[in-house]
Amino acid sequence: MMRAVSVEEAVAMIPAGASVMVGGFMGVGTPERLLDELVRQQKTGLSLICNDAATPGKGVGKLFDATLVSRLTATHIGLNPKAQQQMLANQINIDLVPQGSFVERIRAGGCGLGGVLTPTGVGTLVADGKRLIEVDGEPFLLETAIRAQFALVHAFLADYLGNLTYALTARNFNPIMAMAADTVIVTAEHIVPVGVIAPDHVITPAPLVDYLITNG
Amino acid sequence: MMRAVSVEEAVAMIPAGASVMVGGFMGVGTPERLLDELVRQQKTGLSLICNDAATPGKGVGKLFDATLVSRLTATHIGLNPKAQQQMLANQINIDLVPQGSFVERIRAGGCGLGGVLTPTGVGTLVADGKRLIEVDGEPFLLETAIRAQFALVHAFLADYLGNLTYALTARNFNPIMAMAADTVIVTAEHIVPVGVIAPDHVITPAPLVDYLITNG
Amino acid sequence: MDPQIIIARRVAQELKSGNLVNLGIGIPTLVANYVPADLKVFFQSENGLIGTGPIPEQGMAHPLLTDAGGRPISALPGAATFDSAMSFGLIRGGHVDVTVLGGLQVDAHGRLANWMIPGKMVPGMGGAMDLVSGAKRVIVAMQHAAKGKPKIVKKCNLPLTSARPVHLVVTDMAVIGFADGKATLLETAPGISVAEVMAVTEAELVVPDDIPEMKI
Amino acid sequence: MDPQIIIARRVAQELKSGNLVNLGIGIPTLVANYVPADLKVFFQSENGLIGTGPIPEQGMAHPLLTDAGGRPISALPGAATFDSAMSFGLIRGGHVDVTVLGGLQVDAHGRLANWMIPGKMVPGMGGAMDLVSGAKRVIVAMQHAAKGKPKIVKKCNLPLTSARPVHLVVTDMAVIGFADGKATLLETAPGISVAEVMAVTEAELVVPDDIPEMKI
Repeated sequence: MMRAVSVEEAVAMIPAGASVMVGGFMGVGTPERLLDELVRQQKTGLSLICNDAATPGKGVGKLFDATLVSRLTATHIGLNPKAQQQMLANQINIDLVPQGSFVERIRAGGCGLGGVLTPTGVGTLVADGKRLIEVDGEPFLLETAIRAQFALVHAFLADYLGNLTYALTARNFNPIMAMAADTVIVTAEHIVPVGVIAPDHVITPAPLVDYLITNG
Repeated sequence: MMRAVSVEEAVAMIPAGASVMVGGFMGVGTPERLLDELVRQQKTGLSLICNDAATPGKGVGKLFDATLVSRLTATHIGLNPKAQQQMLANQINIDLVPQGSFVERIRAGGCGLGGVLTPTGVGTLVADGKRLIEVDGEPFLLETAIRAQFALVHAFLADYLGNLTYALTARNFNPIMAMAADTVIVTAEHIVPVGVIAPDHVITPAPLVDYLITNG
Repeated sequence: MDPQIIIARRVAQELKSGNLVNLGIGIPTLVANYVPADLKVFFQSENGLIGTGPIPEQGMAHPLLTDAGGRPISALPGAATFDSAMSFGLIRGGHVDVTVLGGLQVDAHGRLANWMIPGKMVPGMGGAMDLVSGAKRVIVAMQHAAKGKPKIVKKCNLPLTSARPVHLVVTDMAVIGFADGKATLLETAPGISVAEVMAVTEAELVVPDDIPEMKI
Repeated sequence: MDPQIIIARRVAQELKSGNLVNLGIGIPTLVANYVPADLKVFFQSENGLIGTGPIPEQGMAHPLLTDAGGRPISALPGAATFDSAMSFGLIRGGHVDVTVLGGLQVDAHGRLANWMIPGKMVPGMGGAMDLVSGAKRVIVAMQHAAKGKPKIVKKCNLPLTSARPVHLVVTDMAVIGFADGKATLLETAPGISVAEVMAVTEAELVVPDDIPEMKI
């Protein structure tokens, strides 16, 4: 059952060194309040799973500004020089994954699949250390499931039960990550009464949400 | 680019013996007009991919009434005695698949994946002839992708471009099948102007749709 | 008391507030009738709905809102609809807290057979294999014996639904758990003795000293 | 004419009505500016949108509607938004008709390297590997040479983006295809001779008798 909590309480539950998935694409659709609070509470040594490193001062970029990340699974970090510096200085252990494989691995983790077979990456550096599996003579890479202890999700509307909808390109990885973590913590642009979101417009059903951050 | 066509024209494109995915769950969310026309045009020897056999006189049940099906991939046929009789009389070659694997195989076919690893069916009859693949010591079955020549899809709203939304439990397999066939043919409860469906409410984006059946 | 009602009442006690619950067809469906009004339980219908409500009043049903058997249902405020890939992502991914399923046989280790009687009943497994493989907790609700013939057996001679054992079997005579991989008698139905249970149980039963009576 | 505009104009001619098109960052982005107004092309932004429109007027941008670089965009009537799993399902599943990407190197067989310069530029592959592996048609839009150094090479010394060859390379000097697995000169830019192209092309080029000039 979803609980409504303050941002301080929610982040206090995340231990240093935790694995944390964060929704968003270049900082769009990212739960900024949770990131600000992670910085305030100085949660160090995080294993971050996020599409990108955003930019300094924005989205998960704040975690790199505060050097809280020790492992990163992402698809690109090209627009955050701080993340690049920390990677080149070996302060961050980084695993770069093609974006389609990244989201399928998280989806697999959330949907109880062991992994998926993808053509992406066959014959490239990405195939190193991965199993190659043929189906009908075609080669595929086995990309295995990813899960995290926490998923930090940003929604557009959340109702009192925890049903979520997302807006425009801020949806991105949020609903997929909301299925793939032991504990799902959500911020929303608007909190609305039950029934305001039509059943056909709910993207993340309420039972997936553990904590909703209250306003103010 | 989507084309608007009559139901007669659309079904005339489907040859006898074609592989055809049909949306719907116990006949709910099924493109009835396309099924009626398949019967009228007597398209025999179909390879049908559908969750179930519905009931006689309803949904894909009509195809069994008219003995048009020679192969069936489904998850259960328990409520259609005619389909059961045709199976027991070896008139239909049937492949029963767990429902979660059924939809993932179709999704894989539509999303360019070779297959998925699922725990479902390990240690059961369903595992016969399938590859068992371990990930971190856990056994999974490799369920490979399925595609079809045609997907027959039923939507709630379709706009003039081909964007689709679905209603309530009539969504089921429709949006997944709309990605997994060479040719996608759609019936809709309502055809509406472009812009009536909000971008966040589109479930099947227009470029996936090949033909929309016109009213009347 | 009707044997089916004994079972349904007892199973209902296993549900906790906030649980996402999937009920199979038959006796399991009755469980919903005995959930206390103050317990907030989410019921999933695997054809694509969380928040199933009671059968609608005469004239209020909608043909696109049905249960997995194709019968009209209603949706409670805060309901959510989704496609079949999401529905089975929830099931296989461990997001369903409790599933209640009917059974043909359960073996001494808790393995269930409930989808096929070779040569006689081959309806298909539908969603059962995914539910047993993926739900956090699997409860079998069935008559203890069929015409005097034990259904809790040493070894299933019917094809298994999953290699994964179920957690609890609730019958009209007893509650049986499988905590250490062994069938263990936990409770007896009102007026039923341990000896009576043993007489119609083929599997070896661990019988602790103190066997409470079901409180229903 | 500016070399980038030559490239963008020529690539735009490859798009057909109804195409779903994904444009990479850099020169590819310019292609949208040269699509004839009467051509109905769907542009996808891989962060979750089909139907991207022009940069919004001052004061009309919404922070939750951006392109894959995080910059504000608009959405055309009939646009659709979706999550990242769907976005890459569209890409890997062959639903994107044309992708246009920048390149660092292309080899004699059409294999592209565009995501990494070891020890120097390691931003990550983002969506590039999925696009090259999955789009129906892959077009590379790049300068023919970098400071006089050929980019169309015998063998890439940079890590490959995909083992799958691209279909067409459009540069400021030439159009090169790979129909039979061999780099073939198809067109030259206005005022550029075949000899001039050959001089800055390292890969062996098949040169047919008649090489038309680009019509731009």
